[in-house]
Amino acid sequence: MVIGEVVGLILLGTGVFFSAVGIIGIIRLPDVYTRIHASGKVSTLGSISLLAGTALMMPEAALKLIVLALFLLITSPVASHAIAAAAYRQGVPRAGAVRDDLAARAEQSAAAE
Amino acid sequence: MSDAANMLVQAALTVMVILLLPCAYRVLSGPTPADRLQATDTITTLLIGIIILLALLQGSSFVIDISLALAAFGLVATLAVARYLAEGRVF
Amino acid sequence: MNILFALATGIMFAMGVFQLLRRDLIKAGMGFYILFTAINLLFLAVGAYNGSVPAYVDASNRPAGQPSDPLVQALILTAIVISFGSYALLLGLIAVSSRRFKTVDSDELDQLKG
Amino acid sequence: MPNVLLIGPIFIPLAFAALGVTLSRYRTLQHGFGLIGGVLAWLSSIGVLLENLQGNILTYRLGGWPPPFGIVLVGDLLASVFAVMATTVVAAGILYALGCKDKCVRYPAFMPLFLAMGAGLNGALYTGDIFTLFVFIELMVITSVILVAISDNRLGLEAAIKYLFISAMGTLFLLIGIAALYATFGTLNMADIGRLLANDQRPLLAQAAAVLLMCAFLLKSAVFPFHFWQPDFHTTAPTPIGSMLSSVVVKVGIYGLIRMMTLMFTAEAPLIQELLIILGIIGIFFGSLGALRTYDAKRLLAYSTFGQIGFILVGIGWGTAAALSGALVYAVNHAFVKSSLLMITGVVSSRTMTKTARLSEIGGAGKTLAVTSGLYFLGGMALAGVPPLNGFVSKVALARGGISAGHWLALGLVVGAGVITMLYMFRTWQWIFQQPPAGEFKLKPGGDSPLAPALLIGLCVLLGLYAAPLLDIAARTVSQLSNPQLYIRAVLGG
Amino acid sequence: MEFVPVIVVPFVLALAIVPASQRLRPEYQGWGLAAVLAILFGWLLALLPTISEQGAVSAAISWMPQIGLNLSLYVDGLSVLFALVITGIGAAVMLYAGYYFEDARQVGRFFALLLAFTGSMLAVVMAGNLLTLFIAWELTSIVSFLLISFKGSDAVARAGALQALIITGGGGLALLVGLLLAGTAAGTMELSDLLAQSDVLRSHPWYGAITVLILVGSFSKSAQFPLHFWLPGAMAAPTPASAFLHSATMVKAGVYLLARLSPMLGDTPLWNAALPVVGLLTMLIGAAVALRQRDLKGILAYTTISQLGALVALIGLPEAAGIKAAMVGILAHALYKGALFLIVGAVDHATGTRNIDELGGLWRKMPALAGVTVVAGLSMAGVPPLFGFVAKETLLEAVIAEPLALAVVVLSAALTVAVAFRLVWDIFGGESRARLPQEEHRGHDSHHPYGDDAYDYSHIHALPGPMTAAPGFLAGLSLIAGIGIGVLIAPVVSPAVGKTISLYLLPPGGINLAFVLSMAALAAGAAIFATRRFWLSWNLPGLPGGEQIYQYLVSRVERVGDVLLRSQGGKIRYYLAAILLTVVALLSTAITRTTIIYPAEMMAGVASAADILEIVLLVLALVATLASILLERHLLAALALGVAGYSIGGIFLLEPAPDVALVQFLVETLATVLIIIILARTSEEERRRAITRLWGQTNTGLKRDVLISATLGLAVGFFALAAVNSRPTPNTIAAWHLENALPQVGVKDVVAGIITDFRGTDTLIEITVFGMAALGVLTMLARPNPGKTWSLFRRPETSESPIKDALQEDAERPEPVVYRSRFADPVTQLAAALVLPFATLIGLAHLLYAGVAPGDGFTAGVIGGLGVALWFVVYGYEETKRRLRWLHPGPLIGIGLTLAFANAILPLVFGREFLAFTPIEGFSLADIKLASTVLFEVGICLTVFGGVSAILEAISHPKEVEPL
Amino acid sequence: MLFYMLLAVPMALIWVGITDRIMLDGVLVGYGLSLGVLVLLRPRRRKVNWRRLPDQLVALVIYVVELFWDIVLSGVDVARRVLSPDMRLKPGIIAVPTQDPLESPIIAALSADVITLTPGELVVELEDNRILYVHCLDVEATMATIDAEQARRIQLFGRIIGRSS
Ligand code: NA
Ligand code: NA
Repeated sequence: MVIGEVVGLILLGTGVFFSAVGIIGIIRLPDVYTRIHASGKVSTLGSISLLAGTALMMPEAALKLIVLALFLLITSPVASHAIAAAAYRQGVPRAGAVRDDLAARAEQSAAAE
Repeated sequence: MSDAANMLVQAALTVMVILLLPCAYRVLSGPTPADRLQATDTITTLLIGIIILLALLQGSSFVIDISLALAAFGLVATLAVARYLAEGRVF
Repeated sequence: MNILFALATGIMFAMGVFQLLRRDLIKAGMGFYILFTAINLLFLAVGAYNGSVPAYVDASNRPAGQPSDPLVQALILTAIVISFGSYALLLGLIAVSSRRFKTVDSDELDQLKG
Repeated sequence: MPNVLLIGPIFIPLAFAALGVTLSRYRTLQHGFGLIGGVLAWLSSIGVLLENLQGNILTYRLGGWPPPFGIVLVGDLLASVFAVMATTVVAAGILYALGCKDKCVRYPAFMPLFLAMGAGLNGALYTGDIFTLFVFIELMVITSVILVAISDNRLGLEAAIKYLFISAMGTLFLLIGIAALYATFGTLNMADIGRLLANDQRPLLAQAAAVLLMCAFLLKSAVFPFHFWQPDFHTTAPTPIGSMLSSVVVKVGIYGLIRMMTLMFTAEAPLIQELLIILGIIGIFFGSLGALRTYDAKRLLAYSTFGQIGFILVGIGWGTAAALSGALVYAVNHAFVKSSLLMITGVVSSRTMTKTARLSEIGGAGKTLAVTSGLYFLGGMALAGVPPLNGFVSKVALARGGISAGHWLALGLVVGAGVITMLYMFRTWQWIFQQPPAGEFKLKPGGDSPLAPALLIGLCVLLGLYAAPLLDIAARTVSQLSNPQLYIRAVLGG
Repeated sequence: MEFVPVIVVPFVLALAIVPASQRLRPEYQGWGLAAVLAILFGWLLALLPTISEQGAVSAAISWMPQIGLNLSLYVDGLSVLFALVITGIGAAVMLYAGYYFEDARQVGRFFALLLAFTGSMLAVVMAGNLLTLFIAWELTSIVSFLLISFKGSDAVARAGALQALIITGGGGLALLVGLLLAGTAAGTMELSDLLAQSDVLRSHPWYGAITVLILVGSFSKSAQFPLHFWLPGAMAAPTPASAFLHSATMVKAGVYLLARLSPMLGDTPLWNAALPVVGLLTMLIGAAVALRQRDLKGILAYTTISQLGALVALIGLPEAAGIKAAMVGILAHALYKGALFLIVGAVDHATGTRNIDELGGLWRKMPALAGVTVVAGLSMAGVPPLFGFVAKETLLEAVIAEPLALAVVVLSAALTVAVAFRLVWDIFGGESRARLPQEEHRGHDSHHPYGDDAYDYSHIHALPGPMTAAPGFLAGLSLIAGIGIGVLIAPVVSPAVGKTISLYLLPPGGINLAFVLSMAALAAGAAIFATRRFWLSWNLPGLPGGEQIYQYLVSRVERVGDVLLRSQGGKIRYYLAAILLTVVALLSTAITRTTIIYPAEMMAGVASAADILEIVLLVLALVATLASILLERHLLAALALGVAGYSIGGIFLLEPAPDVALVQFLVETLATVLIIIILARTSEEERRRAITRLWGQTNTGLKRDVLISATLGLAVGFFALAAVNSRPTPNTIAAWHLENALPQVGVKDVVAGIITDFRGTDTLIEITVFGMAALGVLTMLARPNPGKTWSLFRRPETSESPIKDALQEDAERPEPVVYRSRFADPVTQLAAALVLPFATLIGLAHLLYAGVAPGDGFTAGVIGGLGVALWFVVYGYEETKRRLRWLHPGPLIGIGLTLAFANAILPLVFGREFLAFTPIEGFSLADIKLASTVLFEVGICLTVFGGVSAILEAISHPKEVEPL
Repeated sequence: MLFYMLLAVPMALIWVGITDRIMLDGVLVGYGLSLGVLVLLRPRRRKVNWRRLPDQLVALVIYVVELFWDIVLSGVDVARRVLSPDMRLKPGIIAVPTQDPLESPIIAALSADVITLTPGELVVELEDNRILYVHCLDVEATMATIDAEQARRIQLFGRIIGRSS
């Protein structure tokens, strides 16, 4: 086994692990906002890790994989943000929230009108 | 790629595919539309990983093109649904 | 394995038909879509080869395994394009129905009879 | 290179459709393209037929790829006869559209859609590849759905939705059938399938494939119980389109049935024929009685098509050479008659204030339209099989077929049903053109031009007074069909 | 051949008369046409000796030999006799008709119809081919229809015409089959050949069917009981037409046909029973009913029926015994009945009524007409020395051997005498019984069957001379013919009968039984006439007549039609269910007929990790699909469907079919976007209405749907199983594609090679389908203003949208209550700004490297479309259209299709096949090779890109969408 | 145009990446196509300041690296929480000013992106490019660091967009 392959496999393993953790988070976490944390970050990390591993094991595709990683990096937070915003506008309740500045702001603007 | 590596990659692939199931559970069970949307988005992310592992297994780098397209445009559907949820319209 | 695949195709088809028989046009449209997906699965099943590598050829090296049937893939592609066109058209028709007749319930689209 | 003629009826209209979409700003130009495309398609289909009459089956390898690997167009007599019928009627339809006052005709997409529909029709007839047949049929379905949906008649939308759903069933049956054939034989070339089916004993899926293909074709021809969409769809369509749908587009199913029974499923044919006779007779009576009782002059003609297709089916079901050639003659003549009648009804309804063909509103509308009245009367005679119009020749040819088959009950029912045709056609003529209109009634000035139906009626008269060539071609077609090896050899060589 | 002009001339004149009648006065037209027909009459007379010598003249020209149809003539004495009647009566009718119409505009049409009828009728009697005869026969029915409903605004006339057409036309259908059967049995349709084969026919197994069918046809035409009732209804025709068609000629076509075919079909028990029974019954009923009629034309119609019955009965007598009497009867009847019809027309014309109860004493006002009527009426009554008397004598002589027939004939004759007397006396004799004009009859355009106007004949229209002269001529002929019977009539009738016959006014052997019976009938008739008030006051039991039966049948048939139409209930679900059930039934029949061989490998279990993956994905797809069914909210169903679609894409990947998987992913994404847009387009309320009824339908309905889908799913599953097991078949086709892709069309991606080259036609049509569908969506939703169309390079100044209601609605839709006006703008905009260029590059890469990698023009187009979708979502519609000024979906589709077709057509220019692979050698830049297919891929890409943009644009915002 | 020509350079590199053809003509084709794409898409042009360009690029690289690092950190962080039995959640939404006096939308967007990828933080709403509403898994932990972090980031973003500080 070449060293690249070993590192690659480790990265692959890490990727799969983080993906799995992200999914567990999706199941376990109490509300949509916290789940977005899990999927948006953990799964993205898992994917990027997978990409890195594959890039090592398949050097001819490395460039493509880098571009792909960039893409993920650009799109992942946007998707998370959009889903969170949609959830909030839908009025999805925040499980166990200790503080909500946004709700306060909304009340304030409603009062102004 | 050695046989052992091949087996490990296959195992990784299998785990990734099986991970789709809990994700799909979230899509189906919700409870809120946003939950489902977020789970759908995660399925796209998982698929990207699956495609890459498949490319690795099949030794054909061109398969990665598929995940490129998926990465670029999974966003479109997510944004469209999110906007629909938020504003009741798409554009 | 084959029996599972065939079973899945059959179930998919059954679900598509059931959905198609709904009176809600949007749901029925989804049935339309499911049915065409089922057909694509069926086409996949009838491929000439149970391939292990993509149907890509290279002048230099022979493919590592049996390539999957390219013709069936081309047929599926054509079927997808056509069925997607039909689906889009159907959605357009539903949108017009909503605008013109204020309904997406196919049972309310019953002015043409007799 | 007469073979190259084969691409004319399909791709000339399509190319003009493409140009038409690009240049849709210039409607006159676009409509000019339409007419040129229609006429060129017509001429080339005639060219193919003439070449067939020299005794050749024309084949054209699209892209130059040899069958059974590539797609091949095949112009044998059966395809050519149907294609000449189709291009003739479509050319007349385009001509009608040019003189049509409907709003939808002026939409930029109208003419390209029309041309594409005609091309899909011709393609379905000429193709020698069963998957390409599906593709062409879809082209026809999609374009016709749109054309009906954009009709001035607001219920066109409802009809279009219904048809799209039901036609999806047909598409499914066709695709499953194709999949079964491909699974069994690994080929999509119809001649190749025919060759393999002839060599083998019945393999696994062939019979079921035959059933599914048959259902798909029956659905295209709106045969009972696949007919529900037809009256809605054919009558809410804009006149130039409806007159195509009810005359030539429904014939694609007939063509497909004949093709599959004579080329591929020759062993299953007797079973299918039995079914066709039953369905045909049901169709004859359902359609004719529906026509007798429906509420709209166009819808009446659509129901009539339902019945007339039944006559053709019974002819195919009888299966003897005389019966099959009778069915062919019937199919061709019906196309001309039905398209012209629908156009004439369209002419009259274009003159009513609400642009309707509802019998309650169109009664007496044609009282002052002498030419239109005459045309309708001639069309009615033709449809009812009254000499000396072409419908009479069809009727005699079909009846001779029935006698040759010795199928007395069916013959009696088929001929007897002619009385109902007579009743509804001439009663409607009296209703529209003779009786005084009810209440205050005004004719819109300047409706659709009756030129196109006049030409078609002229053709009906011509084919009634001298049908020997048509009868001859039909007989030669049947004799060619009776030997599928001719087709197979023309396509595959050897 | 010298007979041809006799048939041709009337047709030519029929065509010529319509334009000519614009300039010529009707009287002149009448005179001219009468003269022509008189010439034809003379012509026929002149040819009579030839016929007597030769027996028959026949000639044939091939017409449509495939169906046994030739243009044939067969002229013998029978034909000439009928032709003489046709031309002779025709001449009188033409003359008369020139004066009959007050509205000169109708005359041309009327004469044209009469002439067409004359030609057709002459063709019937001279046709030498069964089908030619039938064609002419049907033509007479059609002309009769047009003549009966000549006054189209009269509902009674229309109904009468239709009824006559249905009866005679229906009979015609029977006749046609009979003739075809006869022709098939004998192997010829030519009369001359058939006559030689009479024994073949009579002994053929089809003989019974042939005879019955032909009899039905003849009886319907000749108004035999019970098919007689159309004839009275036909009296709505203008009187000259009634005189000509419905008395003298057309109704005798059936008699002619029977006489013509009796040598071939006659003299069998069937023939000899059917004809006399039906004929005599008709004779008696006709005469009896005639007596009780009020309408003058009704009276004449029923006496005609009676007379036709006599003729039919005569032809059915064994060994042609009655043929002489039949021929004489035809002539006599034509003369007196033609005259009487013309008289009735004159009376109607003068007085405005045809009701016999309102007439009387007219002899004072119209003495000449009264005289004519006396002659014609007495001929009808059979008073010597008129022709009618001779005819009745021959009739009685013919049936003298059959006591029952004789009794019927005598009784009918007596009734006919009474009717004749009544016609003469009740119109012209006695006192006037005219009623004063009544207001309610004056006003509206009456549907009164007796005449056009009210009953007032306080001042009688002056009758033009020829209106008396024409019937006078015919009546005079009756007189002359009766007196000179042996000299004048015998030579005409002899050839028809086929032997020299003798006719005489008085029986040469002194008074015989026939003469006695004739006189007795006369006396009895006079007695009935004298006691007519008694007979007329009888209230006969209301037995259903033929007409009632006809009406009943029609209404029954209509009821059946109504029931059938109820199945067209308008609800698509039921249509689909019916179709699917049928397919299930047919398919299960087929499957049970198929023998299935299960290969051992079918049960082979899970073989590899790939199989596990496939199972997982299949399960996922199925569960997600099921969820899309069960989830009530559309949005959730759409998301579930998206998951199913992605899973299917995964299955494609495992196959491995990367090209398909790529398209599946992209299309699935687009489909989800589209359905979301649809959700935004349709109102919540509409969707709720539809969805609450989803599960609100009956259990039975659900069970039915489940049953249908389960059985179909089973069938397709079975199919798939069989299909999966039939691979791997030795497949030469797929192998050929794999082998030839690289060497022949230079692609590594074999699927791409198939798409662009080997099966390029499919692709070409497929993108046309897609482009057209998109154009359709655009046209439907952005209903273009027909006056304005898009410009290729410039946006139209005004985009006036005709969809006012939709605009209104959008304006009324409340803005969603949100915290911010636009949703997450900067973040998504930044992402879009970063993603879009790269995504476009991905699309271009797919386009340029279609041959070596997954993706092709189609995926490039979809990617472009998704880019537009992203743009729309992020920037909104206006901003997008402002930024992307070149984004005109219509032209994009057009240009794309044009390029694709250019790729197809260009090879033709280079002398290759349509769509042939045409490489441009020697060019390679970054592995991009140029070939005509690049044009194709670009065309595909533009079409699909334009199409997707069009669909997105159209189904999103109706407000701003620019017209196509 | 100059801006586009400059922008096309990284795009050409991306092109080489996605087409997997590391060769000169590949770059050329990519550059040409990129220019075409830019002309079609017409992103808003900016002035090119040659002197600041190197610094901008450096800042961009730092940004990307930080992003990667953030994602690793946050991944680990969330993973820890998810896998721990009680998940140690103290969620809430807090308002965070962008600290950008010019209220540039790009800076707001970049901030939102980075914050979303930062451990335990997720931007839910954005008010007038001025205030970010951030959902955090642990309100207190986030409140302790976020403003300082933001202040540091603003500097970096200013460098990336070439703003004179
Ligand atoms: Na496989
Ligand atoms: Na490709």
